[in-house]
Amino acid sequence: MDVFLQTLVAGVLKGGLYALIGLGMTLIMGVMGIINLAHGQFMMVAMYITYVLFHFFGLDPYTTLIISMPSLFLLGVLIQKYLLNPLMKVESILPENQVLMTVGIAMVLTEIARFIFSSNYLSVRTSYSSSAFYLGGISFSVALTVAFGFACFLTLSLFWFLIKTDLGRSIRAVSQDAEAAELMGIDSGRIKVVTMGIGAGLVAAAGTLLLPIYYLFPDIGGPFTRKAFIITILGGLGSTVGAIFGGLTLGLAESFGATYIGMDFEDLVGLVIFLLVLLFVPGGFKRFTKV
Amino acid sequence: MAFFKVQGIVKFFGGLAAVNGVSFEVKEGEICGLIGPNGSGKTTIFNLINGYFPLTKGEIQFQDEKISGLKTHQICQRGVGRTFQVVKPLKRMTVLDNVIASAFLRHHPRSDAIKLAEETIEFCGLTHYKDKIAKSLPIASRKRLEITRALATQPKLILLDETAAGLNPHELEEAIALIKKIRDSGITIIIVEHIMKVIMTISDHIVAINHGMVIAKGSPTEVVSNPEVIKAYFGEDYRA
Amino acid sequence: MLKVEGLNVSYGDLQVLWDVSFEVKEGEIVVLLGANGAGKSTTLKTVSSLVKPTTGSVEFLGARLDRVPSHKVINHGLAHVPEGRRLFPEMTVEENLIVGSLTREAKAKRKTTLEWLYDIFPRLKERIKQPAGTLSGGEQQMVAIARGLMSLPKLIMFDEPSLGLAPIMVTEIFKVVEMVNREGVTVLLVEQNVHHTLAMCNRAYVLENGRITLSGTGEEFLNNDHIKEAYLGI
Amino acid sequence: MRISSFRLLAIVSSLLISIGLSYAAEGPIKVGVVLPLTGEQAKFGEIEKNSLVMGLEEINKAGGVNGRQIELLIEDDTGKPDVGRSAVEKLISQDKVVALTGGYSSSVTYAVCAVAQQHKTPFLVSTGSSDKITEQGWNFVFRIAPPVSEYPKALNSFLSEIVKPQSVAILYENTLFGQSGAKEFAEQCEKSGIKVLIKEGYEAGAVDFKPLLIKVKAAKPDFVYMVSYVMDAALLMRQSKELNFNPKLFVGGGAGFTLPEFAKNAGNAAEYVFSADLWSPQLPYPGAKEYFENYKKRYGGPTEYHGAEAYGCVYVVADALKRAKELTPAAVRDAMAATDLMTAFGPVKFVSYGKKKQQNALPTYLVQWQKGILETVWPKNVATKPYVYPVPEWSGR
Amino acid sequence: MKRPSGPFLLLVLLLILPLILRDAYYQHLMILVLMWVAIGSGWNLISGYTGQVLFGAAAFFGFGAYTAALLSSKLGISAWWGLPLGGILSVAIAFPFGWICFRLRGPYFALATLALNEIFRHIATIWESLTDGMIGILVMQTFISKLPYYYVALAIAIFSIVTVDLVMRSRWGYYFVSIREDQDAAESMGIDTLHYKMLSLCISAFLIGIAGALYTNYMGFIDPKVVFSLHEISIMAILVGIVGGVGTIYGPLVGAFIMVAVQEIFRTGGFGILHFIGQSTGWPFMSGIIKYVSEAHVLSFGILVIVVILFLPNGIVGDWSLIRKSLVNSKKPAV
Repeated sequence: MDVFLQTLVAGVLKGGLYALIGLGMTLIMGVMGIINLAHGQFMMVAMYITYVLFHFFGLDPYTTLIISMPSLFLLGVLIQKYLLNPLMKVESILPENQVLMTVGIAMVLTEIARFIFSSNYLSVRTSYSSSAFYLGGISFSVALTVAFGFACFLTLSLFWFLIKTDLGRSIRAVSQDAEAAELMGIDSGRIKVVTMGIGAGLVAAAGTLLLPIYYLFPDIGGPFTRKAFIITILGGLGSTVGAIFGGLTLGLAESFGATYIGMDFEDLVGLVIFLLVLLFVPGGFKRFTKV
Repeated sequence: MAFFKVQGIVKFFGGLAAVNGVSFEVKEGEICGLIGPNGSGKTTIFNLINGYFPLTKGEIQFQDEKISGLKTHQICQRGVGRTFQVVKPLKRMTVLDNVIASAFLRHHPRSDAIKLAEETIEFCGLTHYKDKIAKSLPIASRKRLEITRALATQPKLILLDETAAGLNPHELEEAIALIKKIRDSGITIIIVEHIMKVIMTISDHIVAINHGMVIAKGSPTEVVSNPEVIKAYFGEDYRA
Repeated sequence: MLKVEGLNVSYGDLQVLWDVSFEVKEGEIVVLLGANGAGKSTTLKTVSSLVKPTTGSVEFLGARLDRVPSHKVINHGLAHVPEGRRLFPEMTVEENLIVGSLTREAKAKRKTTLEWLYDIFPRLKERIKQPAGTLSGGEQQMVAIARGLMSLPKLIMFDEPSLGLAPIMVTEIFKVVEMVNREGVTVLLVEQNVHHTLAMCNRAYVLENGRITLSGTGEEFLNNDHIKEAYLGI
Repeated sequence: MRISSFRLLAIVSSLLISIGLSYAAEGPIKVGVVLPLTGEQAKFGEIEKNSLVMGLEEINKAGGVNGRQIELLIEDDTGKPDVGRSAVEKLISQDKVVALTGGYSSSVTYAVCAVAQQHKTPFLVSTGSSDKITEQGWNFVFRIAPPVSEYPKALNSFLSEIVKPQSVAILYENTLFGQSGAKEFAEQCEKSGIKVLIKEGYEAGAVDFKPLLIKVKAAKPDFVYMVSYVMDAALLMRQSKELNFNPKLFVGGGAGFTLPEFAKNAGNAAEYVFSADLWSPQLPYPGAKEYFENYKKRYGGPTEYHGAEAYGCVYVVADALKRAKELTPAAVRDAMAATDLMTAFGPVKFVSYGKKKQQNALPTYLVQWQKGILETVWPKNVATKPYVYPVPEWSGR
Repeated sequence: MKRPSGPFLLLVLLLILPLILRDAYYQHLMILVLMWVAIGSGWNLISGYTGQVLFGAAAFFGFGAYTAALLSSKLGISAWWGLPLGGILSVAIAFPFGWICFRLRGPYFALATLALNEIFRHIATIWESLTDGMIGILVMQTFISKLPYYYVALAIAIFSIVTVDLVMRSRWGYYFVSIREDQDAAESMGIDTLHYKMLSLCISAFLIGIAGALYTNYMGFIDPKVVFSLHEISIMAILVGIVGGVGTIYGPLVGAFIMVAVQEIFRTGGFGILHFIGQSTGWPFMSGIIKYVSEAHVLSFGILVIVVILFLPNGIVGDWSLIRKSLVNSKKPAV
């Protein structure tokens, strides 16, 4: 029973973080229709920002959120404005050239990070990095629990933003019908730029929150990009509530896979679930959430 | 035995019936016009005949064989060709290559396919554009290319979807002439058209649709004077 | 109020509008009639700057709309209720309406406008929290109209509001259009449904193959055979 | 249109070729080095490169080889076998090196060794730890480091003499190092009667090891053997502590568990963790300590056994060049085969045993983290501190 | 009709090239280029011509490579049999692959192939009893000289180009392009799109699988991370395709040449030019520049992708007329 509960807890905590990663990707998918294969690399950039602030200015990783998120917002904005929006006008044989563009962006970001920081593993060690508390014999990593809490908070903030503010409503309007949104006075080009910024900002938060318990090197983006698109498709493209389901599903699937099948199969379980959902539940879990 | 027969076909999208119990027959060698106001379900009927959408209910027969349930390409192989309302040229291929790709359906050695393609292009009067890239053609020629490509599959029945929309009067005359020429070559035609002038002049037989249901059938003059049809077009209490 | 002059519009190499000119005066209901594919929707899209004309001008209350990006047109007091309603299906009725009032002035009066519209459309009030995609066609059309009105426009354009609706709903929608006009909003209406529209409009234009072929008052039109010819080819 | 594009191609290619050929300078004795200087493994390539350069400068300063200076031509293999092969082909055929050294990742090293063998150029492998590399019967390939299967040699004697465990759980990363290390260790355990309760791999870079660790904890093994790289190692230990998982021993199979970053990242969870090790600056080899100190002074960071391997290599190469009858690859090979040299990395002598050929047989060590310092604890004759065993529970550390 | 002489001249050049260029290093690079021509041609057929963007070329490459390696390690048969067999077994794996992925269109297809690529890599890593996992498989090289490998690689590259060329001139070719241009139109022209997409994938898999088997034979060592690599194989295949020219016969050739050349130029600091300048002038900062340049090869790939997608969306061969126009008439914008 302990094994089961501990696995469950591990899965849920990790799932919360995954949801945060998936949310940004989902938002981008919904509004732009782009699968952003540089998403994990955005996260990597945010982690480096946190690292630098911690290492050179002694800032606590959690306080660096107020810098890493806006920085990544800006990065997302610039990329959308100068690389992806112009692509709309380029005619190419392969309509997937936007996806290919994000692959190129991912490579460039990774290599720039390597240029500056080399391939060395870097980490941010804080007092809470390796402490844990216990509830009925089940251990909760402090940092992971805090990350989970932040993830919940950011998710709720995002919902509040999307539902209660005009900008949020505009984003949803563009994702549902861009031309009609134009008629309502919404500048869809600007909304795309803003959305890319928000998506990057969200994954930046995930990176910053993960750093105290994890570590950092330039190639860390790739695996998280893969996780992000798995989450996005699990959740049903463009559905924010779905992304949370997707994140939790992936977190739990990985944990239970690792415990009951074998840690070798951790990634495999995620990928297989991804394919099954892609094939047999075309709308992802969105189908079951109705939102 | 009917050449082509649609029996009580129904199509639901979500909870809405786009086509609700449509039945009609087409005799070999005639031109059948399908009319109805915007959104009445004409193109959906084409998509159902063509196998693009699966039927919710009903049956479609062609030459005494059930073709509903078959895949689009199988229906085409049985001898039903179609054009699209929004033209779908193979944009980066030349006109000739577009038609060759179709001609391969029944003519295997490449030389045979090219021969058929060239003949069909000639038949449709596109020879002038033969080596042009499809996306560079003006709209009238693109519409004509749709027909050419459908003809190159050597169909027995051809579905023409708004072939005349967007053409100027001169082009319209040419389009009408072409449609007649196709009929004269022995191919049966079902045509959806908004430009009444076209449909009135060429149809042997008209089926009028509104809200996914047949509201009138018969000769052009019969259908146009049918009060239901007038109501559908002009509103509840229009005094004809 | 709205003055459209010499519009020529092409999609790529396909010209759809040829020298289209017309005018809407304050307080009027003006109808653009025409068969499918005649260029009615394109005309409206050009007016709201979604489509840019090759030549010609759109002047609204002294401003050249054809030079304004489409999302800024609404700031000039012109709303466009598009063909096929184009609601945001996953947003609730209320959210759809709110998205209609993003301009500064409309935003300030959002609350009162909402109340006003719920008075006009009591049916919508019952469904505030329902996602717009789950409403019936007639209700959706009402949401679309209400959403257009949320920006407190001086002129509102309707693109085939009766499309795909049951006859009873069609009558109701046209009542709404008339009511909107009585509330002081100028209306430009695109329709196939000749009878209803001609009965209520001040003036009408007929579009045929991208050209304006006829213009006059509603009464004149009701008794003109040309309409019938354009529609039924007889 | 087609023709002109090919003409352009031809021009570009001939240009590149002429440039390549024109670059061939006369000078000192050339030795080629293949290391990953970019890509994921660049960190180790960098340490090895620095150590090589340091050793080289010492040798050259002391007069070089018979009065001639040595030049190292260092090529980047980017961690990819095909690129490593490009590098070594270039070194041999263009730069005409007389000997080669380096070789970090096993896959690259293998590909590179095959080329060296074909061109009859001696290759002294510094790291490339796959057992198979010296099992091919290649007479131009030498390896200074022990193969991965021999890393836990000292651990085995420690286990049989002191701990006498009944059962083990083996965790390993899914890399060549992890998989082959775990496989060999499992076989050794079966042989000596230790029951392998769990043997499970994981994809390097996992975020959360708890599912794996609770399973291991539930199986109650006497000790846990882990073949992991540094960051995974730190996470494994931290999460073991969080789970309050208390086997008799935690043992690392070398690699990650001996690095300073491990202690830094695992914090107090690193305390009393054992690890197999190939080298440490406290070992009684001449120059070991100096090498460690000098490296730290010069490059500002600590070095570890990979660096020592490379540092040893440059001395072995210089020694072979010195003794070679003439400066041809074949003569250098013969000289290298007769090597009997004490280096800072340890004694170097290439012997053949089992399937292996020209393999340096080195003793290995057991180290333990004590108060944040890595102490050599086994074999007793080289121990810097006595081992701490039994290890106190987490609550007592 | 007169045959174009360009390909013929190129063929002659390639045939005599290793005889002129005796240097093993350049021969090695040429072998890599030729291998990439085969992979690029395979990718191009399914992606460039049939329009189904394959993000998982490494699945077939790895399959071919492992076929050859396992023949040798498990059955003791020469790994050269892996060339035909690797191709054939890659086709066998293409069936379930296609069955899964062709239910999806556009970017979803691409992602599914990427996921399958990863799944294959994981399986090859975990299934240690068969593949030896990351320990990898060794295959003794048959020849010391590069020449046999060169000519085998050349034969494979020519086979790939000729296959793609012949296919594209046949009925299949017309059907593939029709599917790319408009799947619905293709269906209504009587083309069984699923069947022909599968056919295209099978031919692609065959070519890529052969290239994988060649890799095993030539490199002598494979492990899952090398041959199923998302970055080194799958993404690289896409780069070769889009840089050279999507949907062109000779695009993969140009793309392969450029990608290998760019990698080597950066890795070696311009084939030693920078080094030479540094040595002859004695400028201390040259060594820093060399270090940065040699680290920049992946960065240069990334920048190349961005530039090509933005400015030459149809690749160098596809947009050759555009490039030429802008070269000849550089003052005017080339459109």
